[in-house]
Amino acid sequence: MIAQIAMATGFALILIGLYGALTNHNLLRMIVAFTIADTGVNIVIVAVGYMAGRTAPILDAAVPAAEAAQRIIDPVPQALVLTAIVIGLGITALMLAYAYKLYQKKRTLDIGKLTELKW
Amino acid sequence: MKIPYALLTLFIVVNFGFLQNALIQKIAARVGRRYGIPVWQNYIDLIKNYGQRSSITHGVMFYLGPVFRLSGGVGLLLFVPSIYGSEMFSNFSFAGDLILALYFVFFGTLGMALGAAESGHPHSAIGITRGLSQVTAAELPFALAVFSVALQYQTLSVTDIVAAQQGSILNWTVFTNPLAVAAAMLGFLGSMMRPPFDVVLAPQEIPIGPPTEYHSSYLALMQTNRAIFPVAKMVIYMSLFFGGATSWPVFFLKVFCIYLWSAFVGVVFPRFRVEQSIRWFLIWAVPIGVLSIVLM
Amino acid sequence: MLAMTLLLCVAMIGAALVAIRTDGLPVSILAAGLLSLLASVVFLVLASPDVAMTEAAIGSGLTTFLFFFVLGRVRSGEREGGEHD
Amino acid sequence: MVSAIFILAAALAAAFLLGLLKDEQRGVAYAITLLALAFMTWISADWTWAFAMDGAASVDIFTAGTEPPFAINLRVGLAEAVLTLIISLTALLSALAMKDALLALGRRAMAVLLVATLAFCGIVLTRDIFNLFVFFELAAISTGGLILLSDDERALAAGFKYLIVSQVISILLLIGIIFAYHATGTLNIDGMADAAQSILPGSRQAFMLAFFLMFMALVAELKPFPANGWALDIYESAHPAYSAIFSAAGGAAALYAVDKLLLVGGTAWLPAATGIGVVTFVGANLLALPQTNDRRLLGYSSVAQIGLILTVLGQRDVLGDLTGFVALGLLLAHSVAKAGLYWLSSLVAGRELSAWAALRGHPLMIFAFATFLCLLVGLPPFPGFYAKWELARVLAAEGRIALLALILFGALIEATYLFRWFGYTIKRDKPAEDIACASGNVIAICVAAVTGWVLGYLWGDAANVMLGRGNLLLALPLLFALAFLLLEWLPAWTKNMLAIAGLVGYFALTWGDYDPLRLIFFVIFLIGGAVILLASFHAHGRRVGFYPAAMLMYAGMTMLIEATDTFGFFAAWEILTVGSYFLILRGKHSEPHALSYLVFSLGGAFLILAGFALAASGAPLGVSPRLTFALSELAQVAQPLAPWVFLLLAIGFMTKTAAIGLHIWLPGAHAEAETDVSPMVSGILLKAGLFGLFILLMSMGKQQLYGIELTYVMLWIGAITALLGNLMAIFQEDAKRLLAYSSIGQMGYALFGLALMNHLGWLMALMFVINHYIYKSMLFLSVGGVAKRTGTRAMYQMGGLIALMPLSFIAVLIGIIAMSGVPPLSGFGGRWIFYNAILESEYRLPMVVIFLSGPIAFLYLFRLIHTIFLGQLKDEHRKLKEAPFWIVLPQMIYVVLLLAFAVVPGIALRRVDEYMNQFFPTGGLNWSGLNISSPYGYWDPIAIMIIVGCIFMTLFLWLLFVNRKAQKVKQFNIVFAAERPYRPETTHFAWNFFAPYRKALGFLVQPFVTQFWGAITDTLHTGADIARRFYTGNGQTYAIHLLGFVVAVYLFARGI
Amino acid sequence: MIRRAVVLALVLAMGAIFATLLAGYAPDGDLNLTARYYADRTAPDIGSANIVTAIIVTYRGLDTLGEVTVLFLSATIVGLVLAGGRRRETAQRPPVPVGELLTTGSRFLVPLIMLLGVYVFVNGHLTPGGGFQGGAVVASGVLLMLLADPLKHFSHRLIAAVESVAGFAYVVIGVLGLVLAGGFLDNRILPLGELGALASAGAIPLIYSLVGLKVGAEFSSMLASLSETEEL
Repeated sequence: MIAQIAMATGFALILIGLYGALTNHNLLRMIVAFTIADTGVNIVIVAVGYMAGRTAPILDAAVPAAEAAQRIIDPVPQALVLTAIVIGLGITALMLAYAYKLYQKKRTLDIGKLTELKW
Repeated sequence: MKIPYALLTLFIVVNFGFLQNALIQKIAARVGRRYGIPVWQNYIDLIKNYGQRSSITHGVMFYLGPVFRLSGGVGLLLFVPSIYGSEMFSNFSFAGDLILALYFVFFGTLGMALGAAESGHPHSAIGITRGLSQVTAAELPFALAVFSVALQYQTLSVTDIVAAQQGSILNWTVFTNPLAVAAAMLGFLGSMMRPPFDVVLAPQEIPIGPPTEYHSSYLALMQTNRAIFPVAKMVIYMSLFFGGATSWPVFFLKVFCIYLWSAFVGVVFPRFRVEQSIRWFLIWAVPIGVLSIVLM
Repeated sequence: MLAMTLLLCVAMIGAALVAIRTDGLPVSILAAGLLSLLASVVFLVLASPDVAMTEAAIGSGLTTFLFFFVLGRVRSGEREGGEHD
Repeated sequence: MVSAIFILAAALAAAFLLGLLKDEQRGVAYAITLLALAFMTWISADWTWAFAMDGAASVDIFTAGTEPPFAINLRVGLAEAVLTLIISLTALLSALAMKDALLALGRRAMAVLLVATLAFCGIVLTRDIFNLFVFFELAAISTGGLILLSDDERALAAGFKYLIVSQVISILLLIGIIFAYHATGTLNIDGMADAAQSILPGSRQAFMLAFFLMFMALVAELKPFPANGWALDIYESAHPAYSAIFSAAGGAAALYAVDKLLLVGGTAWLPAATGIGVVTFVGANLLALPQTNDRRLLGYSSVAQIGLILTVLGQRDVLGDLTGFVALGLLLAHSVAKAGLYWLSSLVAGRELSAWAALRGHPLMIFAFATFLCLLVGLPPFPGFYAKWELARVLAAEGRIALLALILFGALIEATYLFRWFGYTIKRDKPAEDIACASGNVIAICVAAVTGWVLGYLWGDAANVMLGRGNLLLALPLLFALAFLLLEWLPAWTKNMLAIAGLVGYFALTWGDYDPLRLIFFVIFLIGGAVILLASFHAHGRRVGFYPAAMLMYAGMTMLIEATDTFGFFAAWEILTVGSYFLILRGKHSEPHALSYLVFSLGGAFLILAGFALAASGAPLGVSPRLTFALSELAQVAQPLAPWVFLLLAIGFMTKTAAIGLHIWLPGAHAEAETDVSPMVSGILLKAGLFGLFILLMSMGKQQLYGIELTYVMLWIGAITALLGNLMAIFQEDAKRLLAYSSIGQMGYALFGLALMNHLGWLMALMFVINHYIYKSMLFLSVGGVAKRTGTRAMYQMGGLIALMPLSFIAVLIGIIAMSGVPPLSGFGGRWIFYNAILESEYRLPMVVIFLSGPIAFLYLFRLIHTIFLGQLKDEHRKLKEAPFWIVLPQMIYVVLLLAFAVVPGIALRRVDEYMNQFFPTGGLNWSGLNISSPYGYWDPIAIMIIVGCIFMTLFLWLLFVNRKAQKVKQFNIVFAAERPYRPETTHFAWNFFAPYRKALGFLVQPFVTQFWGAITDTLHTGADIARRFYTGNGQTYAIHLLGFVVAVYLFARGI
Repeated sequence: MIRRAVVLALVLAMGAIFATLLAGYAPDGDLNLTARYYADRTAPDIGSANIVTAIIVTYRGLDTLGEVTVLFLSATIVGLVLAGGRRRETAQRPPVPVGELLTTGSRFLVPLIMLLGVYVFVNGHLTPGGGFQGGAVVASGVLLMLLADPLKHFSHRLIAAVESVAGFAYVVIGVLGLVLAGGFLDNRILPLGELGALASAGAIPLIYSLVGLKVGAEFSSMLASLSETEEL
């Protein structure tokens, strides 16, 4: 049941993020909205891997290697999320740098004003 | 042995042509309540032109104009058998059939046009334009009629067509295929340079059109052609539509009657402008021709 | 356990809505940072500690800082481009 | 061989190494970058060689020492090797091309370039879906980085738009991946594909949705039509060398990723892929029409090509193992051409299409430009041609005609705007600044051009091995034509000698093995061509570009005759179209006309392609659609398809013979071409269309479509074309246009003769082929000679040239006598056969139209000779000399030919007459000695010639004798309204010569057809102009477009 | 106004798709094929206690390599993008005086943070966390130093060197894996050691610490280049 709730919130976050990104004209607000959407995606991914009544995939005293298969949840989504978060950060940093450079060149942060390239 | 007989035919037709032209002009004058020219007038003109000494030329093509014209007329006459049945007067018809005659008409016209254009006289150029436009429009009904006749008799050789028309008057094409003959006779008016369609020469407007610059011996050649060419054309009409001629008197009579048809129409109607004549042919003559083919 | 996740999820959605709708840009960035923090707690609930640590360190820590840094550099721009559409 | 993982490892190691260098050591950094790229290229080339030559099976490379489903594995097969080769080679050459930009930005940019290449190679090699996501993100970020190389201010905004869109894509992809993982339990693509089959129905719907999201993300990477504004902005603003990488490498990698993904989705998703691909292909091509910026145009073209390849991938279920051959062919052609064009654009300073005229100073660049355009449009000997043929054949076999029609329509539009661009380059005035010949760029362009031709050879070879098609590049005539490219440095006359020797030699070699009909066409194409080439001796200097084009046209025509199967025929057809296009384009004002010629010809060619494809598919159901389809087998096409095949092929061939409605290209193309090109194109090229019609009618005979007799329709078209062609010719003021319209009229006659479908009808058509070649070439040459001397082609400005140019006059005189059908000459023979033919046939009404057009032909001929040679001589023409010797010589040859053919028509017609018997046994001619007789009449050419000659000579001699003392006077010496005329202009009656005809029949020649085609092109242009406003330039809008696209496809997918 | 309505409609449509996904989702009763393999095989094959780290470093090593390249790329491009800005030391108003509390606090906290960071990425294979988290913590330490002393000039040379060496070493280990052990990025080039011990799981600790160093260096270079840009 927890997984469903988490996944629902994840989807909600994605939708809110997308809505925010596609309506705000300020570049920074768009980037914030995208980070929210990324967080939402991460939550969904982890929620998919969750199985009720099981513990984290760390083999230590509490979870000996032998009975790991019955006790731990699916480790693969976690590996994917970890990479996704880092990549999300990479892209956000790049977008921020772009936003900064655009502001430096064009003195505006409004996406509507960056339309020389069209048709 | 074919050539002497051909020359004989030529001699007969030339003389007949001169007399016939003068007679037709006398008739036209009498209709206009004028006395008209004496019948031997053409011979006098011929002698006068050949007699003239002073002669100038505008270049080679100027020479070739009248030569093309006359050889066109003579060729047309000789390529079609004058008298049906007689070996003597079948001239050179072995060389080609009806289509040769049909297209040989253009030989003369082309030559005349080239020669007149070389003369550099604007009137002759205007005359050529009118002449070509009108003749091509007049050609169409005649071509349709010929095609209809060819379909009717399933042959293109003139002697066979005339042979098919022998016997009583009723099997002349004029009765067996009246529409074709009607179209052909309407087309005939266009090619005879008589009043309704004589805008080409337009005697008052541009002095006699294309042959304006021609004089002395050139004009003489053209006048002999003016005698031969109409007769040669009428020989074709006669052979195709009116049962051909088995002897010279019948030949003279039928040719004269056909010529009268164009003369009668000529004296009555005023002159058409060129586009009027083109439209007239395309509106009246061509539909009849088409009907003659379709109903065949 | 269930109650806590529900609470966290509602908080997260609230934080997200604040981040989108609010006028001030700093507030918006802070709300995003808070959202990240809540997310890392949810990750703990979903039994994935690795992800929780990453989310906490990178998601709320560095991203928020990057935003503030650029915002600082672009302070005047924020006022002029602030209106929604 | 070195394991393919080193491609990735080497790039990464080099990128990190660059970090160690100091900022000043930029030269060293650049060297390392080139070294790393070269190493990657070498590895992939090594693998490609191994696969291509020894045909080894594909090799899997495991990472982390464990089996694939549990670790990431890379696979290297022939496709992957070739793609990585293209990617790394493009990157290497682009690195060369943007040397200064890289050095300016320092080692960081070089590291980013290395990582970009690594990312694209990774996308191609990896077999793991999440790894694919990582490499896509890597590509996205490196694209963001490399965009900064551009010196264009707007690049930043384009970069930001791209990042927004890639964020949305990554969201979709991640969700898709995780749910696909949840449904199938593995992240490996092959593993996922197997698991997908055995999914229990419960979670099948979820897996379908997950796959949908993944598929949408990857398709979004392929820049699908409505949602690709961001890509176009990048193409326009980024550094051209980077655009080359982005288009060639990026496109190739993304396409292969989608191909891998389609394996997972199974055949359910192929229609979706096809739909998106076709919409992109046609939409992008349409929107490219109004483009003026060269890089943005290339962007549209690149998006369109990728759409086309996606369509081909979507047809995988039908193409089977041919998918690789077709998709790879199109992809490689696209990559090489697009990269080459972008490198070319880095040379040119101005950004408008006409600014490329600066290339004109460099023949090598023009050759490269032409090669790239032919590669893109898929003209023969390039891979695109083989791919297009196989695609059409298979699509027709599967009955997907609408799809084939859309693809051909898109390809036609693409050919239009690309060759319009080529026309601007050749014809528009050169901009001030010349092109910046940086060595890096030039090397890259040359390598690309050479690769293009090598690819052409390879695909030809593959087609030969796999499908038994002849490798076009090994065809002797084509090789001979291409050899002239190497001989461009020779002076014109040596090349001309070579060309004539080639033509005559080839004829002597192979004339034996043809039936009489083809032999006549062969004589006209080769010997006729050689005679016209004599006129080319008059040109001085080197005449760069003339001989390759001319020889290409002749090569196309010879191959047309030699072709036995439909593939060879169609290849020859396109070769001669291309050759003649380049030939016509050489005329001074011929650019718009050459373009309209090419568009009509290619339109016709595509119809023929569709027709042949249909014919091959129409083979009896039991037999699988055969690979090669002999021309003679056209007769056995099954009934329901036969009329359609006939219709398509007939319209295709009629575009080449300029039947009414498809004729508007002819006057401009023939009139504006050069002096010696007009006769070639008019006298010979039109016959190619007739030859096609002969083949068609010989094999398929009479066909019925919905109860209408198709040949009867052709009869009417022929008649109307003859009438209107001649009518339009009368009213022309320009001599060459008059002759061009007259060609339309004559072709109408020939078409009419063919459509009569009886023995004499075909004989008449053949007679026309021979006659028309002789007098049309003669007339065009003489008019060209006169135009060269007087400097004008307007007839009313000439006049009285008979005295100054007697030989030209004689040629024109004989020409018009022959053409008008006046007895002594050969024209009459044609008319006589025509008369007998129509007597035999059972149709009546079309005869009327043909009868009217006969005499009209006589009118415009007379106008030609009267206004040019007769009448008053203008003052400025007083001191003109005769036309150049080399132009007059062929005319005299033709005069002799005409006279000979008039006297003895038997030499050509007799054997053809017997050959015709096998098609129409009844109604032939019988040749008894000198006399030729048909069932209706008889004709004795020699007798006529002698009689007319005798009468003529007697009268002429007699007149000469009488006027032997005649005095030669000038034209002005005439009595004119009793005064002496002063100005020749006033008395030369030439302007609006047939005014009465215009008043009477003017309504028939209103330019309805031109308005019709004009309306079509205008609607396309304005439509495209309005549609492209869709790309507002706002990054947010582009993201909304993408979301809208995903939702739209979802709604569509829900339908299936 | 229409734009917001259109966006809302599209977002709701996407919502519908996600809703069907959500409805169709049923958590697995038992581990699926890949997860079961990892659960059973990680201990004996890789010897790493933290299965997620095993997956990240060896099983899906190429992903991590890609990821590290992503960070390297972002740092490089941010440096490239901001390289245009004028250097800070030119005519720059004297920075705001830093509070007393911040300087002493940072002097005390920075070493601790650094230690925590190092601990995290060294024990990546035992406890949750790893190279990325450790790197981030180290970066936050560097960030604190930056805040405390804005004028402190970090030598870009050093950061770039650390970053490159770490990256290059990572690639070398990968290639060694190919040469010595089963495949590219295989961790069995070093002895697996005993589960749970510090020096266990072959090359994973080495790789992860290299990753940690690299990530730390990249983030700090990013922050440094950001801080050196002048205020607009």
